[in-house]
Amino acid sequence: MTPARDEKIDIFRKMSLLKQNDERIRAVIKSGRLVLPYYSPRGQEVIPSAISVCLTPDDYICTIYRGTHDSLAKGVPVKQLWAEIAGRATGTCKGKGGPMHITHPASGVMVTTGIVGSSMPIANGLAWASQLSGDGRVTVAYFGDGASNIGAFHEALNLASLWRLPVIFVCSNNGYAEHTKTCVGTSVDRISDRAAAYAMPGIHVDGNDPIAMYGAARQAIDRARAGEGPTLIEAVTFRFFGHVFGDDDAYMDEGELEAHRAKDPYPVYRAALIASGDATEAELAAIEAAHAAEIEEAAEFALSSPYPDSREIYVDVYEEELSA
Amino acid sequence: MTPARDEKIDIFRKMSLLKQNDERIRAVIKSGRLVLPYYSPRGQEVIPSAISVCLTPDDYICTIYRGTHDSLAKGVPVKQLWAEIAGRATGTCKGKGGPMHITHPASGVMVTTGIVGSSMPIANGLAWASQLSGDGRVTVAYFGDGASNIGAFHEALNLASLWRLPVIFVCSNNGYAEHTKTCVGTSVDRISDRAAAYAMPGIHVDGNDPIAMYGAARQAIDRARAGEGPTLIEAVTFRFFGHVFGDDDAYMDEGELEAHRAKDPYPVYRAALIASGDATEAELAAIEAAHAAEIEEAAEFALSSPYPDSREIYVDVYEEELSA
Amino acid sequence: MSGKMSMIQAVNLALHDAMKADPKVLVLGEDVGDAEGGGILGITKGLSQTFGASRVKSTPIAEQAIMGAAIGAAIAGYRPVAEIMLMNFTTVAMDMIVNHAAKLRFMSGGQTSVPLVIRTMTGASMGNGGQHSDFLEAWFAHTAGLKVCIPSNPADAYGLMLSCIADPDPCIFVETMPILFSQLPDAPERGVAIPLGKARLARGGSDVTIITYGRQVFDAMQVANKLAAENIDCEVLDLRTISPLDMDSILGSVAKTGAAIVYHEAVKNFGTGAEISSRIHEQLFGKLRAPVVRIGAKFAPVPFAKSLEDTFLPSAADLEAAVRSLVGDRALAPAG
Amino acid sequence: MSGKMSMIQAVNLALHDAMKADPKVLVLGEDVGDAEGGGILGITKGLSQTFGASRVKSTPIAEQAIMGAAIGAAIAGYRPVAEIMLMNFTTVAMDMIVNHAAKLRFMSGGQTSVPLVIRTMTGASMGNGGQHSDFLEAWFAHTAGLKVCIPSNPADAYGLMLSCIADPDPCIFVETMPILFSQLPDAPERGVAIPLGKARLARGGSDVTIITYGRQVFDAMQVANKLAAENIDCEVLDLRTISPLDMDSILGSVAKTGAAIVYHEAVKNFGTGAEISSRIHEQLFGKLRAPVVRIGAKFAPVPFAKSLEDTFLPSAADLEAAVRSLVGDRALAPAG
Ligand SMILES: Cc1ncc(C[n+]2csc(CCOP(=O)(O)OP(=O)(O)O)c2C)c(N)n1
Ligand SMILES: Cc1ncc(C[n+]2csc(CCOP(=O)(O)OP(=O)(O)O)c2C)c(N)n1
Ligand SMILES: [Mg+2]
Ligand SMILES: [Mg+2]
Repeated sequence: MTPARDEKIDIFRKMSLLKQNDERIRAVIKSGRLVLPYYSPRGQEVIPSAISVCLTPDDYICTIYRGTHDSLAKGVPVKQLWAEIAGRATGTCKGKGGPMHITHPASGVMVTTGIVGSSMPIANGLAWASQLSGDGRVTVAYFGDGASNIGAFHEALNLASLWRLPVIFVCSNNGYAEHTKTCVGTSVDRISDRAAAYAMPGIHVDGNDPIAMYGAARQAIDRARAGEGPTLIEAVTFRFFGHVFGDDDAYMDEGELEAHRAKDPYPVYRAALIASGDATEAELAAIEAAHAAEIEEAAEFALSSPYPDSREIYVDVYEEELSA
Repeated sequence: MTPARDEKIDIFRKMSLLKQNDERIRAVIKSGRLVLPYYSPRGQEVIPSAISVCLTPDDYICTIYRGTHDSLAKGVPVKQLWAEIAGRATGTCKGKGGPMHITHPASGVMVTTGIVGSSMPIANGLAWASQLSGDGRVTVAYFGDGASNIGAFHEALNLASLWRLPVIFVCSNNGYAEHTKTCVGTSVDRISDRAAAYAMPGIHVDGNDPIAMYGAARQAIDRARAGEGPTLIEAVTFRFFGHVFGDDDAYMDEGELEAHRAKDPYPVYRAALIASGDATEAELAAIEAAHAAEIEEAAEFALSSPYPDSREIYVDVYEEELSA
Repeated sequence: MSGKMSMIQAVNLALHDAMKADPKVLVLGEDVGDAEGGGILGITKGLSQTFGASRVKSTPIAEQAIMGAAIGAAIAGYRPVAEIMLMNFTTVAMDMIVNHAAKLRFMSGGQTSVPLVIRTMTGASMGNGGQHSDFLEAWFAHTAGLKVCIPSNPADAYGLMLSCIADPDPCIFVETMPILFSQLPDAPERGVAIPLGKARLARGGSDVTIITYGRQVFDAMQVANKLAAENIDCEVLDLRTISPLDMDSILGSVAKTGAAIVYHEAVKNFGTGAEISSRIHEQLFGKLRAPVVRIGAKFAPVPFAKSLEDTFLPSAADLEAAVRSLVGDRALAPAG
Repeated sequence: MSGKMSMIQAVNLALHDAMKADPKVLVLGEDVGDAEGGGILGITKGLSQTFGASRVKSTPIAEQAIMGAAIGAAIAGYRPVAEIMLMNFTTVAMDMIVNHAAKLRFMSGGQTSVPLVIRTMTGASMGNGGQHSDFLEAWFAHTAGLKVCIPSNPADAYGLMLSCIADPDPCIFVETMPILFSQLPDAPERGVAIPLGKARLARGGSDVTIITYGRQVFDAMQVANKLAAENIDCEVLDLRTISPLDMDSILGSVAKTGAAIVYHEAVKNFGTGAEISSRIHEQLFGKLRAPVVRIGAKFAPVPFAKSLEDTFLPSAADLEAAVRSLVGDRALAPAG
């Protein structure tokens, strides 16, 4: 299945937002105006962009510390996202969660976890709820290549298959888990082949190709929505700025990073849209310009927002505030 | 690879010991002379018997609560085993471990665990030690079908494959995990197919057929000893006395238990050895009689042994006794 | 409340009543469905038949998957009761319980909540040995975001389970194995919830306060009744909830008696008795006749051999000796 | 001992010296090999290059597999040092740590032993939020069979690591993130082990005993030095080992000063301070001027926002206030 022209533009629209947002975050950190642990997903724009155009606002996602793209693509308001990573009271989570724990149920962003592997078992529960209520939602669990080696992956995929849950497991294989090459931690060549261990379809796709990624997402989402159960998608990609902001790249092969950056999917897709006649330079530039302004505004909003009141430490521990 | 005549008899010898030992344990529990949680492996004699004839006394095993057969087949002295399950000071573990935690390094029985899935990660460590020291040992990890669904299985098989560890993962698929049918908890038809998720050979074998089981064991053990890495063996079998002593069988299909008991591998193999001329009735009867006496003696030894001194509660917590 | 019932029946009844009252209540865990016997001890018996196999699901042996499914469903508005068969098996699901269930409300700034219940069993003296008998409530009580209760009788088990299910936050409900089977007073009154965080005055008394919970309440009552014949008057507080602690009841009682013993089955070192003892000393300094006595299991894994298991466990005899020693002090203490 | 060093360098040096001295010492964990940068903070840097990739193994993200490999190798006679990158990630390996590493010696009747070290890091104030900052030492201290240490300076880090590696039982070695990077006194003396279970008298004093460990030692010294100018004389005990506790040092000090504060970063409720406080009250009843004060983090998950993180954490200001209040009591207290 290939995207319609509108969907192609929507994918680009999301990619533009994600890419510029990431660039701005890194710039603000570099400038010293914000201090936060930041796991840049730059380079991985295609995956959540293509997936999100196939999702409704009601659909759920569970994602991980590297999930800023996933959250934004799903619809988290840029302002609130910025305020959260800045630790402000106006953030999605009142500043309590921070960049690794973006939550925004209004956009379907239900859990963002910092524990490798943990997005998957919880995604099952959300999907189980949809199955029970018949609300027609699907749930996407995002995770990395390294996460496919931890026990929670196995338990979650097995359960999802047994219960035919409307869940899609999206493994963004970016070649590394922290500083460890995929092949050092992962015994199988294709992570998507692991789907067979759960009698589940496994799709191997170029996660930097928006059209292919869209096809894979559609197929898995349609299947889930039709009640036919889960799918494992391995989307091959690369992260352009290491594991965490400030990392060196000594553990990478000489020239590896540069080679990947040279194939940056963003300009490639942008050029393709123009070449195919799906969009004009002016249209895309307008989208980009709007995002630049929106992100600028979000950053200023965040940086000028108040910090949470210290009393907040006692709030939301339980629904009711307990005396210490 | 098929067993030589001697090996065939050795397999029978072990099966005889295991079967009669189990029968005696159950009888003693029934009589009220001993109280213990007992997970009878009756019906599963072939698997550890065929495997153990392929192992040296130095080789390691890690097994589970249902591992009495595995321990005895590996060489744990019957007396000490009995004393342990009777909670006596003369037991393998001075009565501290009990039936779920038989340990006897002198026979290579390194860990017996009561936690589903946990035999596998620890077996890796033993195998890693052998790989490092070059001692030529292999390690067998025993576990059940239900255990193939827990995270530790996944993590352990992945690591073993990556590190090419001399370890054999033996899944005794007896159709049930407690009262849950394999298909309710396991999404894949053949557990051995999960080996592919780790780029590891997977062998599916009739665990009640001594010759086939021997062949599978040989192949996996030879491979491990040659430094070629791990193998997953799924050995199909059945447990004749439910999950734990005293269980009812309401969760089984009507007639299922009877059908399996009717195919009891013990008399089948016994008859086959005689029919093939590998042994005479008298030879086998003599083996059985010797075991009967040995087990009788072990039971008496255990029942007449002293209980551990209450001071033992402070001993073996650490090497050095710490003041509370 | 009157009549007897087993704790198994009481929990079963609570699950039944809660599922009937609220279609959002779900049950999941190993063997919980009726096709699998309705739980290894029958605690979930009849539920899948009555409420359907989609609300009562037998799971693989995969505690992370069980807890994950429960957490996700809870976030989406359901009220799952997840069984982790034995408390020692929470060790394979600690990430889900502690890093997720306990924290998601806070980390989301209150946008999501995780109203789930973890049912689990444990307890020594059944000969189950080192990996099947531990009381680990201190771990969970140390974790902000969780509530922990350990009932000692059918009425409390029933009423606390209703409260746990109704609670907007994750609750751990611990069933003590050795007291699950026999018919015990009192049978619950249908529909009567017991509030979390409120201790039960099991016995009023004036000389010494025994603070305890779960199976140890029986020891405490036995010792109290025995010593009553000698005019030693013990007050017995059954905490019911370990976190949050009912400090009002604890301090009120100890202020009155001037002496306290915390008596629990978990290992004494770094156990819940330490928190309770510290708080009493902090609040009632100078008003105690003697230091608070903590009685718990020996600092060792749970041994298999009966003789050692008995040594391991705190006993009524230990408790009795402690009471006697505290009452001996009474005579010597300054008035007031 | 003299000169400065970072804790990162000190631990690295200890691992190096231990691996050199004993070919049975192994290192495993995520990213620990030099191809992977020698650990995310470089604590294992150079080890795989020096001792070979078979003794220093980078692992998949699979903490159960990591701990299992360490346990098995330890049983077979090796001395593995396994890294669980952050203390919160011990939650995915609790079964291996608690049900196995801690118990196998006992459950085997002493036939097997598990001489391994778990290296892990943690600590708030780095802005890492709810799932990357917890101090969970109370859980491990509650587990018989484990030893737990938390060093506060390079010499101790070095010497305690040597002792952990040499110890015949499983040890958990906790590195406190905010103090890992800077050059601190004192640099270790090569080859000098620091015994487990022995506290360090960081500062002698006569008025109040501050019992602490890890990063909080710095707060304690700062407060003690500040108050010294006002003639308030604090004794500071750096526990170094949380389990087993050095009760001789603790009781000796508090018997002398008559007042104690336990100050740690972990959440106060059911934290290690409770055990220490209870023991002091039990042993020194009637000899204290005031109840033992416990200072720990608020009962909440670790928040992200800096303002909240500061509120969450126990602070030097809290400690100073507590000392002042205890010293105020001094004047009023009966002599002796
Ligand atoms: C259980 C657990 N172990 C270790 C970590 C530390 N850690 C954080 S991210 C990461 C690498 C994950 O790699 P991958 O799954 O490929 O995702 P990526 O970061 O490449 O997107 C590790 C090891 C963790 N967060 N949780
Ligand atoms: C982590 C964990 N969860 C649950 C249990 C309880 N339990 C003990 S045996 C068992 C069934 C195991 O089934 P299987 O692996 O097929 O082995 P079998 O008993 O059939 O030999 C279960 C669920 C446990 N011991 N450990
Ligand atoms: Mg990756
Ligand atoms: Mg089975």
